[in-house]
Amino acid sequence: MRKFLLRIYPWVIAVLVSVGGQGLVYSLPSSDAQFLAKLGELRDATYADKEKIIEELGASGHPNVRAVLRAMLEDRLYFRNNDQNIFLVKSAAQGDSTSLDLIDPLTLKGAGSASIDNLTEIGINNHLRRVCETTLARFGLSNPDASVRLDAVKEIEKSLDETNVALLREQQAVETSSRVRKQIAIGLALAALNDQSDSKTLRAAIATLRGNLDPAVRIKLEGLLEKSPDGSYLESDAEVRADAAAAIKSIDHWRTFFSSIETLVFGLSEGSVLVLIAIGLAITFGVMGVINMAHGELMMLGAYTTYVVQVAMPLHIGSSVLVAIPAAFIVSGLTGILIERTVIRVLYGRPLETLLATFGISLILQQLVRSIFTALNRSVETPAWMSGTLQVNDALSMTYVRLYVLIFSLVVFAMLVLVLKFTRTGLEIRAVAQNRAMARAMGVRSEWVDAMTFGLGSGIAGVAGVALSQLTNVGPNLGQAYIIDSFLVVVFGGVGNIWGSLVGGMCMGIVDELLEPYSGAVLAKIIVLVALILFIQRRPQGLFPPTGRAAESQ
Amino acid sequence: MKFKSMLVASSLLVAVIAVGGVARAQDTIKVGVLHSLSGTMAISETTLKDTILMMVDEQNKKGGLLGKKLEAVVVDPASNWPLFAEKAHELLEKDKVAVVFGCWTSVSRKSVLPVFEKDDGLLFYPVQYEGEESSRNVIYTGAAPNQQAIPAVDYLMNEVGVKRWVLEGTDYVYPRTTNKILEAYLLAKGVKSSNISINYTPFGFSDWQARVAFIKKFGSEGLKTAVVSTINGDANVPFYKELANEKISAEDIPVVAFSVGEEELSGLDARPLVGHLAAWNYFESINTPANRDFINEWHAYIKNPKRTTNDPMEAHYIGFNLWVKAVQKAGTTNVDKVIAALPGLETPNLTGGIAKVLPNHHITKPVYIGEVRADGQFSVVWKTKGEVPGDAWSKYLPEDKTIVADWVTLNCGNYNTATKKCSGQNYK
Amino acid sequence: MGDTSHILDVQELTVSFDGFRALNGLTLGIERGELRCIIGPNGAGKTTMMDVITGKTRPESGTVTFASKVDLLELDEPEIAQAGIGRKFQKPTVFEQLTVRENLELALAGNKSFLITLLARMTTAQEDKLYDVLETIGLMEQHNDLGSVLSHGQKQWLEIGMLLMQEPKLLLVDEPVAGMTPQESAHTAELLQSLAGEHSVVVVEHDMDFIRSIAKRVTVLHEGRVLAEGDMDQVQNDPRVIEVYLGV
Amino acid sequence: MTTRRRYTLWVSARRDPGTRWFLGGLVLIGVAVPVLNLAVPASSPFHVSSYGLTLIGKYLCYALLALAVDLIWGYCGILSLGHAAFFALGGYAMGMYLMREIGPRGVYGNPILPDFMVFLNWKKLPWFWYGFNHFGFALLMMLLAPGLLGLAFGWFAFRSRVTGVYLSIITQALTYALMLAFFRNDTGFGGNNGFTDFKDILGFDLRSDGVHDVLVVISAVVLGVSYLVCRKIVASRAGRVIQAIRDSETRTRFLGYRVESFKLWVFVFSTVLAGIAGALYVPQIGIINPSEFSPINSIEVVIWVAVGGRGTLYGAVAGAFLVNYAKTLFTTSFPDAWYYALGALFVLVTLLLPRGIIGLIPNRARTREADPSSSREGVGIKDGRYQPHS
Repeated sequence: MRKFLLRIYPWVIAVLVSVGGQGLVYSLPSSDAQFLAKLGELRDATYADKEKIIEELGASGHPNVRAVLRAMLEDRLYFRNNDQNIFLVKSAAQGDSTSLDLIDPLTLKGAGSASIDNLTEIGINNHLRRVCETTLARFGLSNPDASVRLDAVKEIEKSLDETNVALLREQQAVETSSRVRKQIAIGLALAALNDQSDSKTLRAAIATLRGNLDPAVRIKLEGLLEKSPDGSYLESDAEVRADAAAAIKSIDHWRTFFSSIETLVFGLSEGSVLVLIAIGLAITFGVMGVINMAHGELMMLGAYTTYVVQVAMPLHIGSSVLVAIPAAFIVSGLTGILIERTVIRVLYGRPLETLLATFGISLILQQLVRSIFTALNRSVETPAWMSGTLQVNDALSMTYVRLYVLIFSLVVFAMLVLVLKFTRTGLEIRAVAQNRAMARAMGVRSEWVDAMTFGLGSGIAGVAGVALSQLTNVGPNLGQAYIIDSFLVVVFGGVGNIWGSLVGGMCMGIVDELLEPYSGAVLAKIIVLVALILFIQRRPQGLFPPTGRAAESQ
Repeated sequence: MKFKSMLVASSLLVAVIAVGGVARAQDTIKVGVLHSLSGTMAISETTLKDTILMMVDEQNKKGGLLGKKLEAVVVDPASNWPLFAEKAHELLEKDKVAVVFGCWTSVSRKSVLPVFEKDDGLLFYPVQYEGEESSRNVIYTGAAPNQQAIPAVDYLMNEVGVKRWVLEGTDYVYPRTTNKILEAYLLAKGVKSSNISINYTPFGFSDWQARVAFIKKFGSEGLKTAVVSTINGDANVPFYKELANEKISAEDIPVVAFSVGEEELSGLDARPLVGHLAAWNYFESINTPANRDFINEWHAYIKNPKRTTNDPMEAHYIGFNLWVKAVQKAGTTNVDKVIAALPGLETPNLTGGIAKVLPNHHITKPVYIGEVRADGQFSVVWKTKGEVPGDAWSKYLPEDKTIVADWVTLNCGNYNTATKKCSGQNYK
Repeated sequence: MGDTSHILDVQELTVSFDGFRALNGLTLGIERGELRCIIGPNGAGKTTMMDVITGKTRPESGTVTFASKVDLLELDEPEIAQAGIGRKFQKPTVFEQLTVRENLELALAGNKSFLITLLARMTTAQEDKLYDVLETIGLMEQHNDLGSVLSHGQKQWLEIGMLLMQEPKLLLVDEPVAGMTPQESAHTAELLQSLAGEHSVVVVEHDMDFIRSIAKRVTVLHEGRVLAEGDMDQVQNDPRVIEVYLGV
Repeated sequence: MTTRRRYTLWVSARRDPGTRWFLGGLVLIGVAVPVLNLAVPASSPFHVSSYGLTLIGKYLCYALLALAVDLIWGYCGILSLGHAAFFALGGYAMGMYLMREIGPRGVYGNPILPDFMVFLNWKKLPWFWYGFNHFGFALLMMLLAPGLLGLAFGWFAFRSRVTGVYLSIITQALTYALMLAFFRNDTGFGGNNGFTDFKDILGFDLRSDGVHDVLVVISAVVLGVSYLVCRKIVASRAGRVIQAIRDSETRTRFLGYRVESFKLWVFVFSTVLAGIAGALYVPQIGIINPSEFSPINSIEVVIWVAVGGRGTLYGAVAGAFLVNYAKTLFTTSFPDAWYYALGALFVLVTLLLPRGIIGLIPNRARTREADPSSSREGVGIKDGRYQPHS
């Protein structure tokens, strides 16, 4: 049945195109009743049945097929238990939702809501998802928006069977956008390499594909250079082989280039996380000399704050992260001030005791979140605007989250520098750091400044926690996982110098990423640590040794 | 100051002594619970402690065992492996527990093993592990590699048509062993070694950009690719977040994981991961009366209707019921008699099958492959026909082929069929 | 090398910090057995000079020769101390967690390697010397007190006592009477004078009365070089010195 | 002669009853524990079970480690946040001997290769495993492995005058790097699982209580001897130099002492002590694995010392016993919340007992002991802010 459908599909499309012109599937009249009936079949269908139903729906040409298939892909297709009617829902069920807003599949308008107990989801698996997506992509080919068509072409090119090649050819004839045409040309060229094409077609295809960095292209081109077991080339035409070899060479050239850029970008990204976790410490440890073992736990508080904010505003996941940043700053900052006022204040002049006391505090904070939130990790969602990938080309991409964290850490750093340099508090912080007695004599309330400084460092730790919540576990061990790295960055950069932490963190990130492909992640980390130990021997006070004058900024 | 500090010190001392001197109630059957409640493993193990407490409660409501009440003795080995050994000693010698339910990581089990063998205790170990072990004093209720990894690979190869494999794991014994078995298995099935990529990362690894970018490239070179993940614990969340952000969809490159279950998914946003796979012997979503009852009971006990259940919990459920049956059969909690009674015992599992204790102290388990759903649950897409018996020693490794475990006839956990000798951990 | 009658020869010494020239071609000779006073306004380079001589700071250029044969610039601090140069710091630095006695014992001349000190016992001669010094610096009653409980003046005395124990050929004494009562100052002056002859002594001091009370020969430093040298009267009447001091 | 008389008086004042109490306690443990374990029937409330035996053995090893840390931190001002690394290295050296001792009794019956190597397809023993079948060689390595690492690390660090926080943090980096290295299965030390399943030591069955009794006695003796040696070092002139270095490194240099060589000697001695502690620990606990290298472990050791009282050798020992006993109790008595108790203990001791638990004991003879509350820190921070070492 499926084979049959596939075989008639291009034929149907071809007829439609010639008859209906650009109207394509829209023009086919289809009764709503038939459509609903087909949808109804989904209720009890097995996965194999569902595949047939999806293809029949695709062929039916009902205008709402697309919406239904999209809903199915996104787990938004349900039937109501009491009357067995099929509905779309507005947004997929989440952990704590008890009722869902319904959408009528015919009118695509709101149809009230139903409790989640009265609804049954129409399940889908990976294979069906692929079927849905291909079907949707075929619809996409007729979309007036060129970028949608481009995506559709890319989707179709993932499976270059006869049907799809035919589809692409059809589209090539009517396509107006040059971008889309180019993409189609690539697809067709790839397809040409598959077939037993003649030399001329092959060479033309190779010319089209030259410089394309899609890994699939390179594999296909390599196929042309393969030898059969008896030593002769599978491709007999030497010119074709020469073309293919040249194309591969050029591809390799570019790929090497882009992969080194990629390594650099990854390194900066890893480094930015290190910088973010270290600059708070650069304040409390570097400027105040407090060995704050609870620094990691202050980051953990920031991450949990993100979680709480997100739970408090479930309808605004996108903006909750932005709300979480000041919230985390305040929560961790106040906690820091509390720690400073109750414990650290007593210990000035006995700095090593701060290690002991803050280690105790870190245990208490860990157990506190364990008592409140259980030992399980909490789920922090990544807002839609932060997910996805910035695809520069086929060889170079970066996820938006990483990009935002990189920018975020630079912004936090810049703001910190500005605060220290241009505000009264910053001035006082620097004054107390350089000469406590003198600053006091000048009328600086050093106790207040200590509290503010510790609060500032802790607040930044909280802000770092917001960023970490987007990258890693939000659980009671979050702080422990990062505390050593953050101390290393501060010491590598030079205690008391936040610029040192910036450069130090970035360097460590880049070196780690450079090594990783050769040595593996474990050995890379070990090498970085050993290099750091040796570096400290060469420069016993870090990259930027504290000089008498500038203790924290330049 | 001096007075104040004296006061503090003496009150600390009094507190310490008072706590140490608290006597426990007498004439009950004591059940030891040896799971980390703090440290890195608390995330996983706390739930298992609660499961056993619930089972003990339940059993007491049914009137206890042999006419006595059960009493759970909970200790916290704090994710610290030597502390596991110490606490095992304490449970067996000081508290004289009849049985211990505990451990998660292999190293914690290895650490307590000599203690259980010396003091003749009984441990039920509920987590999937690398095999290569069979002790007289341990009942392994979690999956051996042939009860999880091999069926999962079979599914991907036969049902999904995967031709290229990325074996991604944390650098420790379980992934190493599993990957070694899988590699031997894949090569035997004709997969070219250039189509297998094996990589290890450290514990708690969080910077996955480069690895995920590699997987994306490896998977887009024309052959259907899948990732077999033996990534452990904390490293999973950043890995899946990176996968989600890179938009690696399950249709393109499915990831099948052996250490990610409902509980791990509850700690992250599952929607971008829809369709990725996990292989387990139990899923919460499997709809059987026994499972429904278990879930309801769990929700009532933990007072949170959203808490998930997972595979190791089922393993404890099975283990606890097996122990109860063995005690009833033996008529005593005497460890030797209970151990003798265990092989051959059967108890229903939660998904409609039967768990049977094998002579090698492993049990029979069904294997399910589930796809991640948006709500953090799994929908089962494939299952084995009937239950798979657990192998203590892998059939696919040359050095294991001659070793068998049999506590009924051979009375040995690693009997070498070639040399006809019993050696290893149970050597006397 | 250098003048054989000189215990210390400083030639063309230059030291800069971040572009600031602390010493600028300083040349200075100290004769054997001499008691030399060095004065100069703040920032003249007095302490820097001592730092270079004792190996704490490395100069950019110049030479420092000790006892006409030892190139001090090739030695590090302990070697310089072992070679026979003792130093008393501006701010009294005694070991506060050690007793007076222990402070003095540590300063004792002799082999100072780890294994030797691990097994070292006080000989009777050393014991006697220690008590002599205790007597001299007037801390006999406090000999078993921790350094931290001493008064400022007592710390100064203890540090001088440590110098005595060290038996150096050359003593560098940085502001010995700061914070002392006039009587104590007078006592210190006596002591330093008695040391000269057997030892060479270089004293840096701000207290002009004190300088006057001990000085035979005075060197005035200014902006990292020698401005004037001579006996106290000559120096005090030198117009360049007056200008520098009064800032005219 | 008055001076002579004073000197004798002074010497007697230095004798502290703390040492006598401490050594008396050790002798009591060394005699009473084995007797109560072997001679008293298990039914008696005075019986020491093998659980208690292991526990005491463990505490003794930890106490030795604390002693090692106190020697360099309390007396020399070197804050090592990586001393557990040396402990673990000693432990691994012992572990390697115990692994070889298993011989053909392993699962795979290979007389040379330990099981984990057979399993990971090692064809022959790596070179660094040679010789560990001889106890003498292993014993040497238990001292040399930590000692040489300490020597190399200290030689570089002290010669370059790495001090204070910089030193503390790179010791953390050192133990962290070692932990990662030992976690790797390819390194050849059994990866995450480490070594376990030991059979016997010098032919004596490690599962028998008698062997554990002997190990406890040996641990107590080693601890006592180490204590006396530390005491001797501290009381010698070299010991005073070391304390002088803690007070002011620069000043000590100007007295003609080669500070880095003093530091190095003491540091290496301390690492060897830590290694011995590790070597004694492993056969009693029955497992050694890379988590012993965990940086948190090293920090905990420092905390034992601080809780007990820094700069008093028996204080470190008392701290090790107290904190670990508290941990043993708390993990059983309030398994769900003991972090609160332990955390509060650390905070309260720091705030209210700046000289540690030992500081509570009124003792005039103690007046000249180091007082951390007023001493200048090796870390180079004072008045609550960082001061670069001059």
